[in-house]
Amino acid sequence: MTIPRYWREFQHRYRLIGTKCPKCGRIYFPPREVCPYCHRESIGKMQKVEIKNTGKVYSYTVIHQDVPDFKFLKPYLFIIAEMDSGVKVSGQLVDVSPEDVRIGMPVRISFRRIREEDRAGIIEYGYKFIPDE
Amino acid sequence: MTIPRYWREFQHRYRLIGTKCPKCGRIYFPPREVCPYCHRESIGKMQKVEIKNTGKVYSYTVIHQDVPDFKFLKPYLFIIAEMDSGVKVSGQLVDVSPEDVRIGMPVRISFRRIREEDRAGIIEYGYKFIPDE
Amino acid sequence: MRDVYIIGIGQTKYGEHWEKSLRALVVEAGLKAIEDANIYSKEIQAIFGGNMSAGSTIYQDNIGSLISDFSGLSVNRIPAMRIENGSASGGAAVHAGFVSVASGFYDTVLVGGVEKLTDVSMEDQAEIVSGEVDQEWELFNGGTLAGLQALMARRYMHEYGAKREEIAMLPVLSHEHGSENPYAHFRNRIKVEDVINATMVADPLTMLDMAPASDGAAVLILASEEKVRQIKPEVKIKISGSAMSSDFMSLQSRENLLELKAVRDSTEKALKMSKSDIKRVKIVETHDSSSIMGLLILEEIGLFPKGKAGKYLEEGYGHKDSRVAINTSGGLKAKGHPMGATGIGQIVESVIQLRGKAEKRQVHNADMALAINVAGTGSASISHVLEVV
Amino acid sequence: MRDVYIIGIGQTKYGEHWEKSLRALVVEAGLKAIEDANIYSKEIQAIFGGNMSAGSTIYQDNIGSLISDFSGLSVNRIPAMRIENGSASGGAAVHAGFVSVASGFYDTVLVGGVEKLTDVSMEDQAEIVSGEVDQEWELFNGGTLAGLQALMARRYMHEYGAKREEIAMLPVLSHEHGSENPYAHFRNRIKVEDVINATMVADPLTMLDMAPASDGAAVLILASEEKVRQIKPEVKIKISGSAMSSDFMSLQSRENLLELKAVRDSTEKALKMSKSDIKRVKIVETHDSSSIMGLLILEEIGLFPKGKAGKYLEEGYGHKDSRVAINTSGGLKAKGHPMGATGIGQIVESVIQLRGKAEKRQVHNADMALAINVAGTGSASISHVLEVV
Ligand SMILES: [Zn+2]
Ligand SMILES: [Zn+2]
Repeated sequence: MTIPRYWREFQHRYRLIGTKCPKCGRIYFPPREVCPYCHRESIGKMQKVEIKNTGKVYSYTVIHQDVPDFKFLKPYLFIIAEMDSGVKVSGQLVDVSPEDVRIGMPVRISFRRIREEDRAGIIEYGYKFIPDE
Repeated sequence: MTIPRYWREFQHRYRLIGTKCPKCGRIYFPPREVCPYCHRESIGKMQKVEIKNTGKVYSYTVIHQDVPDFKFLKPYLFIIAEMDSGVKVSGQLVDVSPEDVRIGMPVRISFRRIREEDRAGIIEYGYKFIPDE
Repeated sequence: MRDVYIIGIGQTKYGEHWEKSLRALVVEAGLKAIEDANIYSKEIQAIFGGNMSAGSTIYQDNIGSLISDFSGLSVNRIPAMRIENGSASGGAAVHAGFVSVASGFYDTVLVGGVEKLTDVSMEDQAEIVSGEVDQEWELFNGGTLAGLQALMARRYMHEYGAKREEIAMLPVLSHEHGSENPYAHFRNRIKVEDVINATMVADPLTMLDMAPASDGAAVLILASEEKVRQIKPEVKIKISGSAMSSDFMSLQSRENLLELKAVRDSTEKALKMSKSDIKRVKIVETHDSSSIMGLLILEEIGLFPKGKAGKYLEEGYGHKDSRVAINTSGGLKAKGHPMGATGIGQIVESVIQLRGKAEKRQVHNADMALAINVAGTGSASISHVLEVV
Repeated sequence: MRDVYIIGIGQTKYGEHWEKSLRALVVEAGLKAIEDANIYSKEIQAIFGGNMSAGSTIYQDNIGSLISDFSGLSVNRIPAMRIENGSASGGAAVHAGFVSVASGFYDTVLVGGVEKLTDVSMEDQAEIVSGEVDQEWELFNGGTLAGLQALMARRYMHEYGAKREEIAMLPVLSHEHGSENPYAHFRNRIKVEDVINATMVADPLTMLDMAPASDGAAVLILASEEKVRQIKPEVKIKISGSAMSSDFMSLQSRENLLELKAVRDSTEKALKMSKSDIKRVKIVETHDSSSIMGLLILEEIGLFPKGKAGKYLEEGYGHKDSRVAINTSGGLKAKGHPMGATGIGQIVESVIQLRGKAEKRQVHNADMALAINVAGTGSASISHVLEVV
């Protein structure tokens, strides 16, 4: 990932910033400029919201692929969590061994290194899940 | 350029192999599986032909761009030549300084190194033009 | 709206074509289709080219021009556009071609799809194949296409109590059919244990749950009623339904991981257009980019109850001699998955079946087929209904 | 065939948008266009997205789904396909949208193009921009897009005896008009000497002959007659001609380097469709990816004699107050060249002019415009004729 691309979403990734539609109250992560359900009534009115960092495992997998940017992590746990604020968020789960992961397990979000060094030579940080007990 | 891509066209590049339509006699370089003018009558009948390596400069330029694969050559002469066998061929012109190049100048094709080392780490060879006098 | 027919088909073998370039593959399939249609190149009025990844694999864009030029068609000055919708690029190109003929704009068009993956390393392939998921919010965090589909598989087992063995039934079936398809990437038969015990890709999915990265091309010639009357094909095959739908791009954005809303919508619309319903369909090509995707699609279109597709396959449904034949081509799993060609190849297989030319894998009384081509984890879906008329 | 109208336009400023992603750009332009059309999102029945290089710049494919999703339209399940034809991706998307409405398939569609180039280094940009020339037989040997266009320029000077200064006239004109366009990448005026003395790119073409690599997006809402009757726009603007043509991909394959057969063909067809001719056109947007391309197009469409375009510009032709106004937007040179958006942005400018809203760059009595969008060195061309009716 190139530097502009990385920094652009840094805030959203670092503080887990999503958006909320003032019309219907739906929360979105990743952030959206427009609510798909209220559309015209939401344009220019979407509000930034910080997503509460706790949730539960909704589904999980252990990825064994040789993808260039993630080889150094291989194998790694990847999950979708249902956050307490209602949205789903996908990301890596760390600090736990695969056999201890269960659907429904409480997790929270933490800021971590995502990859060693990518094609542009930068070390990238973002959110990862950790067990929350 | 990856190794399969490079080797696949190696023969065509090394020996300047084009194709000839047996119906209308047109010669094509790069090679074609079908003659655009005779189409159905040429399918499966196109013949390989070696393009004679002599021709004349049809147009020329000196490229100063910072393109990753060609930076080490910068600036380099690039031409389209009208070959004696009728086809036009584009490629680099070497062994001459830009101020001595003229439209109509006789050139011939020679096998040379095209780039230092590309993204896949291979040194690639192909044809280049040289003055023919 | 006018009726649209398929008057020509052509395809390369799917697989690893080290010796052939992207352009060579699409030209090979294209010339076969033109010959099969028995038309002259001048009769073709437009080209719709399906391709996903040439920009990333060989740095080549402007693929429409490439196809037109090397198929020997650019001297006719016809429009040639590339359509890209990830793994559903081929189906989308067919839909675009269908719209252009159905609406009376053109009488004869060429729809050609191609993908060339063996020009890059296996590692790069895994990343390129994941080009259709959200790069910022899925792949950035390590969510590959296979990983995301594995999340669907795990949730499927959790919600429905489906067994791992049931999920493995689709690759087994696809390989059984694929073993009889000379154009298939893989022609070996496999067993449920083979699937489960193969190298893990993304738990619970193994190498044998996943469609391979294949090189290959597939081409159709579409024509209007008027054109078909001139051509007089032996078997008249009509595209009686064509529809395309979309859904949220990333899996996390969807309320229910196991609901493929785009698939349901495009299939309902295509069946409605063809004035038919799923019960009348004899042949289904499902998009088994992974076993779980293939199964979820079969359930979403109403062929099997939710969570039960694998069980039904265990009972023999889906076999070419059963009430509904699934993936007679071998599916994406065994026939292969050259993304830009995949959705077109599904229709090539359907035409072969409807023409009664599928030899050992021929379905009896094949008169209606349904092909479903999907992007990513379900962000886009294209459904086509084909009938002998 | 039904009439097709433009009821909404939207665009971002073109330029370097470090802080905005590809999706943010296209959503910004898309929402503007929907507001401008004064319709609800549910009224949009299909999306045609133009984009050239997202696969190479941000590894993102499946761009149709991306646009649909983040514009908030995927819950409507509408088809959303990406059209790619290199620098002509935008024009091709408009043509695809036109066909879908003209033919009666849809009543209201969104055509949106976007490119995001500043996410990669300048060096990588030069290579990515060259993605539309033949990678095996042009770029492999060092033939970049700029280099190939320089070969056309040199031959132009040789065959016609045109002076270097004449070629430089088009960038000068584009910058003059662009200086009045708030959406333009560059708003400075330049002189002939500036062009000639700028950093050499590919002799004889300098940095100021070449269009910049810009970020940007442009969106149109197309609608049928029926829809327009509901909307009742202040000024009714019709796409009275739309055509797309192709030519050999690589320059070496063409008999004559100075003949743009695709451009001539698409323009003749579009004008014929609009029952008009070049003499009636008041505004022309030419595809000046380089000065020479822009000039060759103006000659090919019959606006100026071969080899004389620069001379005519020297005499004042092309200025907004002359008989025919050229590149009132600033053209690709000054307005900018975000490839997927370029062809759509040309039409956005035409609509602004036809609506009489171009302020300081307004052309008097603007009632008909022609926009020409070209791929590479001429491998594909799309021409659109727009009229106030
Ligand atoms: Zn809302
Ligand atoms: Zn011939």
